[in-house]
Amino acid sequence: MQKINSTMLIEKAAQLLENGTADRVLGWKKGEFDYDITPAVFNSVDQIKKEFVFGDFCGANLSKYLVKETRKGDGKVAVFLKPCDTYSFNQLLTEKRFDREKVYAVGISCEGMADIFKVKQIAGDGIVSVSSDGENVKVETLYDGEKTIKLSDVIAERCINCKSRKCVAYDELMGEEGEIIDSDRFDMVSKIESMSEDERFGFWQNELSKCIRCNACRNVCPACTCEKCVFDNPDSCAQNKAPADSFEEKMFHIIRAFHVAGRCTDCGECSRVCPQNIPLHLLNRKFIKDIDTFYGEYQAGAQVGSRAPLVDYTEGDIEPGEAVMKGESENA
Amino acid sequence: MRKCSLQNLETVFEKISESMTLYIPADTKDGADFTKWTKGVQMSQALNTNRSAKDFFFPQTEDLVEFKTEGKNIEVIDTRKESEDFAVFGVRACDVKSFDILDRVFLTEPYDSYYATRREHGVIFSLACTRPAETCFCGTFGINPAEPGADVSMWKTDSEMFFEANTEKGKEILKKLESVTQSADASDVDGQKKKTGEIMKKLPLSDLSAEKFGKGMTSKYFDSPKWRELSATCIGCGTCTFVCPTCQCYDIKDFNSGKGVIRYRCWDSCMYSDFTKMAHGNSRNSQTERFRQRFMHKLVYYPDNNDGMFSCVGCGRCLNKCPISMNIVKVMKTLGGEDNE
Amino acid sequence: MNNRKEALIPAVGVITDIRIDTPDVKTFRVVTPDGKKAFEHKPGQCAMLSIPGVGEAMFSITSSPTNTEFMEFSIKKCGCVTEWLHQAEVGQQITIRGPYGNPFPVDDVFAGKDLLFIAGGIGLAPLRSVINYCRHYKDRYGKIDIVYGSRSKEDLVDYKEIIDEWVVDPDINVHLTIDREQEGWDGHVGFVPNYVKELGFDTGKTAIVCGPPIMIKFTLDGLCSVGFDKKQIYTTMELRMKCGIGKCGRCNIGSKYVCKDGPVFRCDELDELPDEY
Amino acid sequence: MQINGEFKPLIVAFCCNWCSYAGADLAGNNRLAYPENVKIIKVPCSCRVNPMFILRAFQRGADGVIICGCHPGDCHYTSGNYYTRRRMSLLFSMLNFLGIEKERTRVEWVSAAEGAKFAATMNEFTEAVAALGENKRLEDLRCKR
Repeated sequence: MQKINSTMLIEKAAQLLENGTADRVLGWKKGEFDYDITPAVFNSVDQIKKEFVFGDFCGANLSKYLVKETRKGDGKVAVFLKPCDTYSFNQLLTEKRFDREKVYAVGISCEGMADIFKVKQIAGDGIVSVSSDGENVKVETLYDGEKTIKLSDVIAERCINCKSRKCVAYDELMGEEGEIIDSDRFDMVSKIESMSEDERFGFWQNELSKCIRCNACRNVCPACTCEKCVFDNPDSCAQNKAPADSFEEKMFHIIRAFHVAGRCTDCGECSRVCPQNIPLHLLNRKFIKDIDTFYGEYQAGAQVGSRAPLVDYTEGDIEPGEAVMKGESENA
Repeated sequence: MRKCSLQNLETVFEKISESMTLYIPADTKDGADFTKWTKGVQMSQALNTNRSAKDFFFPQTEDLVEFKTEGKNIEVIDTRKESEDFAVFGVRACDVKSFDILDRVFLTEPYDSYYATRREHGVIFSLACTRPAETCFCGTFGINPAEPGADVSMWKTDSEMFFEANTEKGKEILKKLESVTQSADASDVDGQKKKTGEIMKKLPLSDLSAEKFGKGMTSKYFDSPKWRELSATCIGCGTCTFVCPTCQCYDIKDFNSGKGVIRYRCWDSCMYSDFTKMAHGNSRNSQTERFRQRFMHKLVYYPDNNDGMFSCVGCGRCLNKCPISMNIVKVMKTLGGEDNE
Repeated sequence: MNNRKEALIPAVGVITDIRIDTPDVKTFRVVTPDGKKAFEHKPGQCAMLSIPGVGEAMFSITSSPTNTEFMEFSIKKCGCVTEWLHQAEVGQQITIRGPYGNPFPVDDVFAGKDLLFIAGGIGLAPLRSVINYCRHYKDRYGKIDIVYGSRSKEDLVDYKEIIDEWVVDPDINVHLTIDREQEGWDGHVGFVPNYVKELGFDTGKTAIVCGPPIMIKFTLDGLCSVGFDKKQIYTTMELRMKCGIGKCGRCNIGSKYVCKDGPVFRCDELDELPDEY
Repeated sequence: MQINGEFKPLIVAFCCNWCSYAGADLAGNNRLAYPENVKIIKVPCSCRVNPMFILRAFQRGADGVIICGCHPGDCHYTSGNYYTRRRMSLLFSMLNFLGIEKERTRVEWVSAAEGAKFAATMNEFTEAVAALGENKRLEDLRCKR
């Protein structure tokens, strides 16, 4: 199968503008270096030809931008969605966060994105150029010259544990539709579950104490689209700008994860953007895992219109006391 | 100039920590960060710390004052305790410069005693860079990473660490360290300085110039249509402001603990939607306006009020950390680009 | 350095009198617990008032600096701090710090000039301090005119003082107006900017304008259209403030901080600032 | 909470207006003793309890939090307690995941007729929390000084 590359997407994006399918395109824009790619809205073919780019560092999930972008005027927005982004796309549609009519979605197959921090850890500082052929990553640095790294060694954590390579929503597909794959994404959650209570507390105390409360995890999250977040609302008694006490750190992250429980598609953006490298996705995955165990398997965003587990119930649901035990011992 | 062998660096740490708390950059699983030194903690080889050194003087949260209320009465209590001396080891030239920038904000009248006390009690050992990264652009703002400054400048070679005092405070502490250091010749580090200078020229951002920005440029850039495009995908988080060594905006908040009200201040970000929100409106309603505020402040407003000094030091943290990789370099290149002339 | 004034630590103030001015404006008299004035200030300056646990906000000091006994604040109910104050009783303690900002140039620029005060609604609050200051030193200034308008008669702040002291003062001319016809009102009816034009003031006067943003805008346009120079017009602004000392970074318009470089601005200075307020 | 040098756990009990609060009332009427450190907060329905309420209770000094509602199927609002059941299952499992003692949180269904169950539950829960000692893992140091 041919890997989707920049040229193919540029051609497609330009074509969508030229034939009037859309009047703007949400895509990725070249940065200063080969890896610092910014999501961008393209308005002209010229701009697309000059600045559009697609490659192994285009991890950003563009689906959330549709909420804002579809509110601007009548025209259609074309958007490129990787498989995991299509789940967010469906979830946003389920919650009626944007008008489907105003969007032209192009699904693109994906084999996993690279993580520049992993590249830097292996290749060292001073990266002048980095390119990949789908198998190897060629890195040139200021101090150590050229190095070749296996792409599989620098794949982002969230992509190693990818749950599905299937594009579940699109108007047009580039590459293959892909398939839902078996993943080991709950392994780390299970590992933490099997720790002792003190170890678990220690692990999270250590991770969450790094939080600087920049809100990047919340702001990037495609499930966090409230018009006014409870943490920004002075009347909510939850507004708090800084982790003034270790309690506040825990509170923020518990509530953040709880508010997206059952709606989180596990796209992994929260952990990707965290400047302090807190494994926030583990909190979300714990909820997903528990939901699967307690109420049957559920994948948010797999279908438009599915009922999220937390706004649903059955009369025979598990009791909280048992649930806590089950959530702990499921893998023991 | 003094020096010690790298093997003996630990004795220097020990000596310093006899009289004050010492923080050194140490490796964690996510990169380097300033860590309180205790025996066995090793100094990191990393170029710079994740979080900037401003935290030592302007912490993310700090209590200002406490109130006890009883009926209609209020008692105001200053809860501050006597500050302790501390030393920060291995601060890079960019972060050193950031103290100058913060000083101009906090130490001009009316003077901020919380910040000032920490400045008085802190000794800074700066460390010259030898391997700047591609994201470094301190040169743009006239910073020489081979002459880091602050109380004591340090240069690290393969086998030795060199110390040079720049201030009275620095001289005093080097005097205390005489028993664990040897005298050295200033020319011993000339080679390193020269080499660093050459590398600086080769950095990908070495051609970035701040010439087009500075004092009196408000009208030139304020209404630029480029702001909309640049900020189009900004998610409005506070990452850039919180990792920035020069961002100094803060909020003052009250926390009712049930036993009293603690008034504390915490970092705030001009990128946040509630930053300028008042009871009857918001002067910066859109993300574009908030985005513009941040960069205009660094590149124009601050220079306006501070003799042309920029409030960016080119440390590159925002380049590494921004969730969407939008940063001051892209802003400067886009706004200062030819098509804006 | 320890005897330096702590900029962010407030002092305690006691509310000794509460006057109901309009349905949503009350005037609070504040002194220190031992009955003195909290600090000296100049006309147009502000103070940070706070209620621990509720919040802190900036208010202009409405009383004149010539009042040596106490300070007054006319406060309109609009946010959480003001709402709390409105339900407070006499004897309640609050905290106060200040003075902040630049005053009106009453002692140099204004000296010897004819002054024209134009206020709308609660906008009289900051001007009242200047007006009473100028009345106190009336021999230093030329003629004083006051144009003041509000939605209705009930919404005129300090109506009693206006009628009892200003209107009867032979040295000043008071022109009152309300937005709509109302029973028991035989004065002028109409918006302030239009009234100013109708009155047709001599363009040699120095104008001091304060009110809602839309009123300020039209009044400025009106004054300029009849020949006032922007250098002759002063106004006072407000934006969200936290520290009051130009450090917390939110109240700036371009490179000027309203709390430190303002709140009083000359209109030509405002023109140089970017349009962000 | 330390009283005269002895640790007495502070328990916050969220009780629904229709069943559990009436159950607590009945316990009182029948002179059934339960610890005085159980502080009852009446809520219209157990599903009114926002996860934030629970965390805030811990922040402000609670050593244990219990939520009492109508028995499943008996909710005054038909289905409120079904939602409570799902939410609390997930929340408590998450708190446990974060290493916060699972014995500090509980959900119990108490009807208006179950005064004895209310008292027994409170006695037993208080005892279980007392055995854990003070809440340290979800405390806010600012509230303790």
